[in-house]
Amino acid sequence: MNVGSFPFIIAALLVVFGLYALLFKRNLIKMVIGISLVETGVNLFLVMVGYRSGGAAPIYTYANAGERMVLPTPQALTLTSIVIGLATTALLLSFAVFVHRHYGTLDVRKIKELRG
Amino acid sequence: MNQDGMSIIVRTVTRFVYGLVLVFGFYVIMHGHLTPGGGFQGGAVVASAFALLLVAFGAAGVKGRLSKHLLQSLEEIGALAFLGLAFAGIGTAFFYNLLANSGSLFGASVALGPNAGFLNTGGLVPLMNWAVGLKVMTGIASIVIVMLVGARKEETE
Amino acid sequence: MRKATLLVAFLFVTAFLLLAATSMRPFGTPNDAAMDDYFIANAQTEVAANNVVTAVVFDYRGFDTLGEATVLFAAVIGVLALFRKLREDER
Amino acid sequence: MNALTVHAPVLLVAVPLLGAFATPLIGKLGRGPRDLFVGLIVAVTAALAGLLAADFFASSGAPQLYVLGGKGLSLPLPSGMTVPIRIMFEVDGMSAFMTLITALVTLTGAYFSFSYWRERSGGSMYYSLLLLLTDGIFGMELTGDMFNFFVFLEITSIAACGLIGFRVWLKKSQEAGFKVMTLYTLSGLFVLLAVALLYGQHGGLNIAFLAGQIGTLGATIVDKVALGLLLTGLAMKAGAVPLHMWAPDAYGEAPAPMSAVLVANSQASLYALFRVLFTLFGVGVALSTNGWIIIVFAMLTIFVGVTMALVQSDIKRLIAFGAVSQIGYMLLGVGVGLVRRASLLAGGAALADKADALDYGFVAMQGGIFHMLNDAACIGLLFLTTGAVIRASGTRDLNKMGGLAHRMKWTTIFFVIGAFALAGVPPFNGFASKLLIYEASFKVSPFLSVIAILSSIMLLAVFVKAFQGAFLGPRTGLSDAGEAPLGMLIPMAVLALVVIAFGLFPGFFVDTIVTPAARALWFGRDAYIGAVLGGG
Repeated sequence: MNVGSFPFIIAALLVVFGLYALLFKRNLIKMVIGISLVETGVNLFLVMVGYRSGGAAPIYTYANAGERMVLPTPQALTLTSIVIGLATTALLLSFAVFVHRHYGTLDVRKIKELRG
Repeated sequence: MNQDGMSIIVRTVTRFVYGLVLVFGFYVIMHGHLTPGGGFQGGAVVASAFALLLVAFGAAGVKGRLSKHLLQSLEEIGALAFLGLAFAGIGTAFFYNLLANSGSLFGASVALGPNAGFLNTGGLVPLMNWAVGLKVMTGIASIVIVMLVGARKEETE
Repeated sequence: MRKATLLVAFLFVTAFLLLAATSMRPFGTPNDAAMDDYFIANAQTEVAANNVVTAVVFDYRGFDTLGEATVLFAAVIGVLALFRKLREDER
Repeated sequence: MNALTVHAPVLLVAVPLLGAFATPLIGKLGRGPRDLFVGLIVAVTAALAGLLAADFFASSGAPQLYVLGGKGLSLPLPSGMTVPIRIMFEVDGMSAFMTLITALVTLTGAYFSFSYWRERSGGSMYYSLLLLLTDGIFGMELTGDMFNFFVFLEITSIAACGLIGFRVWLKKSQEAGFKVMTLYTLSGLFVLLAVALLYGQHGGLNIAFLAGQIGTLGATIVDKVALGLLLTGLAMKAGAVPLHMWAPDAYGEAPAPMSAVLVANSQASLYALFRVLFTLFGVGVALSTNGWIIIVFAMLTIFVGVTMALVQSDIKRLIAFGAVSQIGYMLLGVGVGLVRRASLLAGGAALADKADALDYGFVAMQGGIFHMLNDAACIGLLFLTTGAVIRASGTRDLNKMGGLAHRMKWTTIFFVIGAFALAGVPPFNGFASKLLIYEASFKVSPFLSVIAILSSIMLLAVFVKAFQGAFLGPRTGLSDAGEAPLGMLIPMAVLALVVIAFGLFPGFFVDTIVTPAARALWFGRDAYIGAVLGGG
């Protein structure tokens, strides 16, 4: 089935929604969610780049003989970038906990000792 | 929600599911070179079992069972093991897979094309899966424990 | 003022990304798969692993995986460092 | 070539990694063994960097390959293939030069920390993060693979933010940690998206392979979007205005020795930016547009950095803005080089090896690249002295300090050396590199060099003000502490010696290490691609 570049547009939109949350939301946790959305969009894009129409997962255990397989590299890259995303989110949330401890709020408008 | 975890229903289910999740996680790590999965995925599954335990029984409930220091040491050992396996092939090149097709441990060759899959293949790959699995399960578990305990302290203060 | 600047930047990036997405090749038809076909053809003989993705992750691109493990290690150390026990004079 | 020099590129990454993984375990034995271990690891790493650079600069200058996990270290392609399949390290003049900078800054930063962090908690984690940050910077500088580069970029991001927020009892450090982590992650994701686009377009991840593809096929729209994303992401990570909002917070709130290492991290991103502009997209796109974009970034960075430094009363933040402005000078030098190179290429002139070596574009490149080394030395020196000053006086506010010159003679001398060097006063190293940049940028437009010179003079005024506030005047009650301990003075002295040596013998250093680095960018694209794909 030919779907043109429609799937890529979906991934790009996911990135755009994440960026929107990151830029225009005032709550630190919502900003972290925005970053996660951007990450998900990029990962989705990576996986899509590696798809070959009609391909199966590139694993030979009990595979059908002569089967077409999708590209393995983007899957490996996505695996790496998911783990990196996990690490980033963990650190960001820890910082949010400490910002809340010091400032008593998660509102970015009230957290601005570092201006200028 | 009280400080020591969740209701009796959740605890009972957790006791039942906990072992199954652990077994599944170790299966995913062990068969990483044959079926979908591997060290990272399996490690994350095992860590989710720890997280389940933490949520159900609370930080106080698992204090004796999961030691933060032990987890941390195990994580460092896993990371060092992975680095050591990468160093193993430095006679040829860093990360050279010197056990593949060697005939010894994990050194069996595989038949070309689709096959049933044998554990004794893959050279260094299964060993690396175990090292990474150990690293990931302990790493994520210690992040979860530390953040849960730290955030709890905040609520009570 | 700040919000307007952000909005302009946001719209600019959005247009940019959609431009890239629409001018990509059609979905499901890789341009040049020589590298990946090599992995699919040779993972079983070179790495002796049935799972090609694992062969890529731990052998062909093993160094990325070491880096990824390092990222996770750094995050664990970072989180532990933030929640560490402080000395009396540091509170 | 013995085994050590062959394996030096990968050992440069693997040894700090070993140190980082083992430090928390060894830290359980106590502070003494841990400091000894970390000191040993850092020293070995610096020695390896020196060995790699010495070996490289003594040789013919052809890029050196290290194929990770391959059967032959310099066999990048499997038989019958035109795509490299394994990750590889590719060392050329610029990479070797950058490893020297990183080694210098890490060595002094780590040894300074042994005194600086003695009385604080969490030392094992501090040194572990420091080694991870070093490791990531080395990886960024040596790798020849786009995705591998992204992984190392993320290692530096996370380790750097762990260090910025390390002093959890400081309110501002947590705010800075969150802000910096957000922007670092965003820049990392831009780079990752660019990598995905390039992979989707060309089916490869190796820098040399992608450069060859873009060179022969011409850049498509997708490639240009990828270039835009890479420019934005890397400029953000390097701290170029208008994407600099994290930089003063990061440099200002990190522990003092770590601020110096963070500057080296920004420079590694600059290196990647240059690699993208000269090697990856060296042909096939509008080169002079790229050059002018870089020059606009540069002028904004210089101007905003210096004007913001003028109004600061916090000594660390003042120097942080000074550090931001210096990034602009490096960008200016290389941007001018890029514009000139584009016009030479557009005129059909081949970049002949010898004849163009004295072209003003090449001189600008030499200036920009030499300034990276000089900036690392004198900004590092300034951050270390600031660390000692803040430790002694117990405040960061210039209005509350005073009279430190009476008690801290050596620290005062080192501060003066660092400040004069950064502002480009003649006998010191900053002047040597800035002079090259002024001369060359004058030929593009007098306006550029006038702004650059005026900003340098303003920077001098800023430092005079800071010096007067902190060191001169009557002794205040705050400054009852004595001279900094010897463990801090020796790293400062080493950096001060480097500053003076580069200032006194600039010609020697430009000839031996800067020129090969500049040549690697200016002429080296074909050699870089040829080393991987054959031919050349």
